[in-house]
Amino acid sequence: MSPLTILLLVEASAIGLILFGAPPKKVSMAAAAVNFLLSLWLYVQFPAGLGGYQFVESHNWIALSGLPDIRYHVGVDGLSLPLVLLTTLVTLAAVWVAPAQIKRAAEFYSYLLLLSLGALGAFVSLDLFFFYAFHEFALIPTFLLIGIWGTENRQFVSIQLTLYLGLGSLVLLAGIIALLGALPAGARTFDIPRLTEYLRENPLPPNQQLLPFALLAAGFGTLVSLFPFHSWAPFGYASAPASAAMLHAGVLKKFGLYGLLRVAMPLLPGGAEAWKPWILALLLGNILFIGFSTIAQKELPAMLGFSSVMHMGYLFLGLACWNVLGISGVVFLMVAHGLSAALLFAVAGEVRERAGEIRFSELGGLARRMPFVAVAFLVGSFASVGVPGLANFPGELLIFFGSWRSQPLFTAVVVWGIVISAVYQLRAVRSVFYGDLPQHLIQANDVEGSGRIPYMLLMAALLILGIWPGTLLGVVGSGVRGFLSLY
Amino acid sequence: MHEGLWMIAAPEVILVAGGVFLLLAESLAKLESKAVGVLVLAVHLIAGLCLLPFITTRAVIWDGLYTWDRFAVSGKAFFLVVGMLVTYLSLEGEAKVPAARAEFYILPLFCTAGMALLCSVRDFVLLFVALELVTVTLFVLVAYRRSDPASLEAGAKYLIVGGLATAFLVMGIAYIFGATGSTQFDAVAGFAESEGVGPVLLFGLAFLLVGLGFKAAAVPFHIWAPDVYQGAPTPITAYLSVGSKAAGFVVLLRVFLLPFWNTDFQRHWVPLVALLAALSVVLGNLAALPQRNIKRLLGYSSISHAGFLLIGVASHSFLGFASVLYYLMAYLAATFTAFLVLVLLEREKGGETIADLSGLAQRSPLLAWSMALAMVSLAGIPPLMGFFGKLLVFLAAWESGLHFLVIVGVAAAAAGIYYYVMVVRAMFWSDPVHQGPIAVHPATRGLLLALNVGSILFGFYVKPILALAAGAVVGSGG
Amino acid sequence: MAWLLLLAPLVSAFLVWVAFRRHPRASQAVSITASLITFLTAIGIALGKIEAPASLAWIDLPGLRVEIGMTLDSLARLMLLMVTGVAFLIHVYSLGYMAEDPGRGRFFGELSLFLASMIGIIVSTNFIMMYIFWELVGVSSYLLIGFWFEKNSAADAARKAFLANRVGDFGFLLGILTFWATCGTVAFDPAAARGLAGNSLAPIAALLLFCGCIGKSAQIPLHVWLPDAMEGPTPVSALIHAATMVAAGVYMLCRIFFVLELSPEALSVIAWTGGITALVAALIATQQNDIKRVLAYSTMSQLGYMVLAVGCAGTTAAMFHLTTHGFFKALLFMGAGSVLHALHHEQDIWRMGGVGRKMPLTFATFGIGAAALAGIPGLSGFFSKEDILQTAAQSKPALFWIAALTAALTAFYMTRITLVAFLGKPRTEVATHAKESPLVMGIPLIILAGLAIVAGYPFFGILHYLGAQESAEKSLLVPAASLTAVILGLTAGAVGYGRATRERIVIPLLERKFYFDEIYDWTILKLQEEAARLLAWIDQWIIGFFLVRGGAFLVSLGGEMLRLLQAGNLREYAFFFALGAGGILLLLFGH
Amino acid sequence: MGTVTLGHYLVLSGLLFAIGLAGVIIRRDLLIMYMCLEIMLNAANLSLVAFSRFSQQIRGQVLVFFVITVAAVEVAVGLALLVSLYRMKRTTKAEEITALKF
Repeated sequence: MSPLTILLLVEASAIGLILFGAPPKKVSMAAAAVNFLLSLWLYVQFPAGLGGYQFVESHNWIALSGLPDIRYHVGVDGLSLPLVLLTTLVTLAAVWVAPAQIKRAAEFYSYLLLLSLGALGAFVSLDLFFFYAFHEFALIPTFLLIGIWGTENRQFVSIQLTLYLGLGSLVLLAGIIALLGALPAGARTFDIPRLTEYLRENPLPPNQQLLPFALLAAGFGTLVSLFPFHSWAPFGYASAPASAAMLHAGVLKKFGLYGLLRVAMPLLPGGAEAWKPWILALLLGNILFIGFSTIAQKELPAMLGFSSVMHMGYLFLGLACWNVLGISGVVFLMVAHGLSAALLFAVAGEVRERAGEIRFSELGGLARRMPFVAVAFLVGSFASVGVPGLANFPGELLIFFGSWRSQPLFTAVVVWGIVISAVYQLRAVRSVFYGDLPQHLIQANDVEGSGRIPYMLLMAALLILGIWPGTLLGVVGSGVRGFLSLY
Repeated sequence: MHEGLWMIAAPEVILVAGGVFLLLAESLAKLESKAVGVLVLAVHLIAGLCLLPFITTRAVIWDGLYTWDRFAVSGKAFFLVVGMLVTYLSLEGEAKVPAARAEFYILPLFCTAGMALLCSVRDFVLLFVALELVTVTLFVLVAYRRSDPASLEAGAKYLIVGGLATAFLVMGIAYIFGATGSTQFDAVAGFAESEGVGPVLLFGLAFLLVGLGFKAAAVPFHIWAPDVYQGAPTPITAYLSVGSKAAGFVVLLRVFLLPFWNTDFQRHWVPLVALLAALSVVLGNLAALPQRNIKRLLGYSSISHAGFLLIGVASHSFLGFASVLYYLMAYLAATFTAFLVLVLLEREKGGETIADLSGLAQRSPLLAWSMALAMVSLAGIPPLMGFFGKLLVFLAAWESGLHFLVIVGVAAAAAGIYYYVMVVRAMFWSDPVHQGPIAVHPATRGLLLALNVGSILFGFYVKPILALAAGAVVGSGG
Repeated sequence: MAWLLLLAPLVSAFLVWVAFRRHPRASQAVSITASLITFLTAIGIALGKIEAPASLAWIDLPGLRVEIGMTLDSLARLMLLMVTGVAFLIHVYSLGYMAEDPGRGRFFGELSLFLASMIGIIVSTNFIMMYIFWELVGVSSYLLIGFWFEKNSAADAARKAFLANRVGDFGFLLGILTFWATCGTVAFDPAAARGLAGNSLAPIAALLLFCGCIGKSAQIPLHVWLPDAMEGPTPVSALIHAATMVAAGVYMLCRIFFVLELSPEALSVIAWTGGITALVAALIATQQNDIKRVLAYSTMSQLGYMVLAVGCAGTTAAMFHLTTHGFFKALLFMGAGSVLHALHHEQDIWRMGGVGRKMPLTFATFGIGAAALAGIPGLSGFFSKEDILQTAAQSKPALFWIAALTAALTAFYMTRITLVAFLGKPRTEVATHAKESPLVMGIPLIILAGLAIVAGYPFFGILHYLGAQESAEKSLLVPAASLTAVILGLTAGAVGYGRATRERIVIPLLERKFYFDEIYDWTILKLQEEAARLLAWIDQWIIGFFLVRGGAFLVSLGGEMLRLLQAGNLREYAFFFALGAGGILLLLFGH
Repeated sequence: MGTVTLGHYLVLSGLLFAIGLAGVIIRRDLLIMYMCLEIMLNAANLSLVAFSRFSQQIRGQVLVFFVITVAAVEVAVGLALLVSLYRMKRTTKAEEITALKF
């Protein structure tokens, strides 16, 4: 029984307990805390030196002649462990931030835990079937979370989000099937390590890699809101309840990138190379097109939604350049963006709840009434803008260095993104927290007492990773080197 | 094989005997209809028990008409389960069938017998007889509520189109007989092997496919489905959507596995079935989008699932046929859950439209969650059985080179998610239209839980169901 | 031991942020002790008692190794002394200046953060470490300018400062990337720079790196944020926008001079940028009425001088002027601060007048500072400016004459504000009741005044410390020209504003700051707003509505059409059935 | 004129089948539709008998009996349905029963 399975069981049993009447917030907080501590313990135990998968547990799930075998195969390496850590931390923060007496609390917390369970399952499983199935856990809970507890025009937004992600995951399913279909009968397996092993010895002929990679890239791209497939994300996050937005934008979105990193690019290098110009062009759309549209946003949550879509551009750049620097940057930035996006969405939730207002034109001077929330927003904003001393900077730096050698001019344009993000992020700080306090916001009060701890957790994580990236880069670096040495 | 093996055919015999006995008993002793229902359940159980000892035997009896192998056994077990579930639905829906005389319970016995017979068919004559037994009983059951114009209209439509299909079927069989000189499956296979596929044989195959297409409700023979699903009493709609469709596919598998298996035939029917599959998937999912009446929506959904099943059949491979069987089991669990919830709602004077479902989550979480899980499984979202079924079917199709079909299937499935999500939305988002919790009999509660847990568990831990399906296909060589 | 330089202020900033924000007394104490520790360590390092510590690997991946270490060569030691010294004086001064401000705890925390990042820049051993602290300085200046965040103007000024710096940092990062790509390392390693020598990328890399300096040291075109930065409290202006932060740009140029000298074209561009900035700033300064804005433009002008010096390959001259300028400009700002403190934040010089009699100490020290800045012989300003003029004369004569003209203008506007503010009759009610600031603000003024006088002379040893050899052929033309320029400026100032009661000559071009702000607002900001609105519109309507919902509409339209197929009429069903059968026949017999 | 070959029978049964099919499509009255269905089934019977006669295989004719019984059953159910429909709606026209649509 690998500790990873324990992680999954803890969350699953928490959901069970909630459905049988246990107090929802307490149970989910307990489960999230246990999981976070367990993942920290895992991190400490993780032997950074050698690459390969640790804490492996594998049972034979289906082994029938004629059908690719499916195994319950869990394990983490330098790439997925940081994401597990991110998931457990953001889950703890998201559950903590959620109000205890929310309507239909049991359902709310069980859906939240389902989201987190889906992400966790996806990051630990090394079998394509479970990898895909776990992620899909989150589709309906997100729909219900946004639909029932969401805010303005939640009806339309949640349906659009669910259908869009449904389409994305089905395209992804087609991609997986195309990938497996392209292999000779004997080698067909859902097991990622064995697939990687096999495809390293005898890679598919390039023309056979085009269609599977295109489908996988489109599927993962939609789940990660790559440029043209992003319409679901910004307003989906804007009208989602704070905790759901934290989990979805912070954690679940990384599934697509992790998928590209673990499945699409290593198994189909020829396809990746062939489609690279397209991916580069699209990620430019993310950085510039979405970057500028973010500047024009008039509401705080929508702006944060757009901003999280814009940041995906960096991650795709890191993936496209496919070298140790780029990939380590991607893994690091995934964690960092997860933390900063979670923090910002939590603050947006607080502002919406305590000030009762989200439009920039109506807000202002909240720093006087809500100093702690202002500091949290400032830290989150500086992190997402990529200021050194906070986690995003090392990630972005590595990606820029990783991709500079192969396409300097292109990277230069992408680096301009740091100015765009500074423009819209500081505009938000200025119009929400600085300036004079309008009359109708006088009664807004600050987050008090234990409510501050989730924010402090996220801020501490951002600071620690920012000041000393070595804490994570040690694990990530060796993991990536081991990972890339396979190709 | 001496005739002494008669006992093997016990399930069909028991069902028919039970049916006749109950008919007599009911007309003489005026039994109360609920009691008859329970008795019918008992008959099904007895038939099931008789099945157990003969699971591993393999035999071909009645001068090659009737075969008994693992495929037949699992088929019969499947249809017995379907029979019991329909009877249970009728028991639950008691109030809605005013003139609920006992026939409403007894007729499905004959229908199940016909379906069980179909599983062991090895000859076109037996095929025709068994198929007609099923179809005709369903004619009566669909039009059972004489006081309700919709039921009558549905019955009339089902009868006319059914009649047409039967005519085509018989003409097909005639031409196949004419071309090969025999109605035995293995004789036809031998003929095709030696003489190849002539135009007459092809003509016969075409007409045969028309007849079977009607049964499976695949496009372009789906015309009857939406209206009949909407009009028929809910238990019968369930029976149609699962029982009759499964019967159609069992026959299709039997027919394609033995007589039409050689490559010469396949060159003809594979592209044809692939086209039917694509059309059904697209039409089923698209036409369901604007639907508001749930039974009509499930009608279109059944057409789309016929399409997905046809994708499995079109991939003409071991994995393809195994995936069809697995998909049918997933479809069984999901559809019956949905219809059980519908029946319970109808009893609480609730209508059949999606609006009537609104706020169900607050009125009765169990029902809401069961219906939601059924919808999600039909939509093919993991971790439910529906998803794994689709995964298998797509994988089989891709391996046998039908790449375009998989893409069309995926696109249609994506479009299809909308109407399933609409049902979930109505139940979980809006506030209840009809007030008050819904009384659910403990046994029904148990059944719902079993179906839900089964749908999730076997969606993840697929080994037992899949082994059953694969074994069946392997076992059907006879 | 040397790590204390960085750790002390960082720890103090963290402590203030986490614990002491609500107790000003404690945070002041922590922050001042941290500043004192850095000053003492700097002295220890200068005296050679403390060695540079081993460097730590911040990022160590194949292809990129970033270290956090310390270079403590003479350049760094001089800068450390100046920065920590001035910073300590300003901390003391702030005790008095911020005495009655409720948020002063937060203020001192942010001062410590700034001090840490400034020291970080000085001691950094490689480009990335410098870039890290470069941005952190930008962040702390954002926090400090926006200290009174209730004031809309302060909030906007803070944002403007950060964005301008950010644009500069963008260029700086590109420069680092180019350098790294060609030389393979990010460390300040002249040997590695060989890779860049003949390369055509050299001027590009140099100019990109120079962008960082343009942003930070407020050179044209990224200078618009400095005057607005005066919104911050005066100690902030004194520390950041006079002595230290803005000087970081020049220090960076000197530190990476081994890259700049590889391309003469880049050097001339740098020199000309410096020259033009100096001239333009001096011209604008002559027409400003707000005492802090005049000093801000004067800082910009002096920075122009230093950049000019670096452009003419006179790094020692630049550093010399940087140090002396640090002293007397901090003095001038603190003097102005104590005047504002006394006049309840009245900043317009025409509403002051006759303050000198009421505040003799401030007047005296401010006078010394003004004289040093104007370049009156005998004071530190004269020597360092002389040095720059020498280097300019030797390499680029045209720039020498611009520099000389700017020297005259400097003298002119300094006499203008000194006369108008301190002499003559008090023009407003508040000016009449001005009284001398408390001693805690006075002492730093006196110390700095002393330094302003003494710093220029050789015995103080700045030049010696920088290791500059006496260059033999000093053309006599330079001292003559600079002396006449100073005299001209002084007399013009005295004549113009001896007994003036209101501004007589108003040149709108200068008064409106060459309309830079308007041009920027109209071009960059407008362009950006329009582009943003257009793209957001496209995203919402073309992609969001048209493509996505359009697609969904087509699908539902298809559904609608197929639905209508089912017309309910039995005979049509039979017809469709027959059609289907026919279709199958056709297909089977078709191919 | 030559003897009557299998082909002639098949042509006749094909014609009958087509007439039956056309009848179901064109005629409005349900009763007539039932009759047309009967015609189609009998066409199939004809071809069955013809095939079994010419190929000397008795099995074909066995199937004819089943087809006849099924046809009878079908009509019986159809008429019962028609009666209850008539009692309900006073009509047997196919146009009247179009409540279930779209």
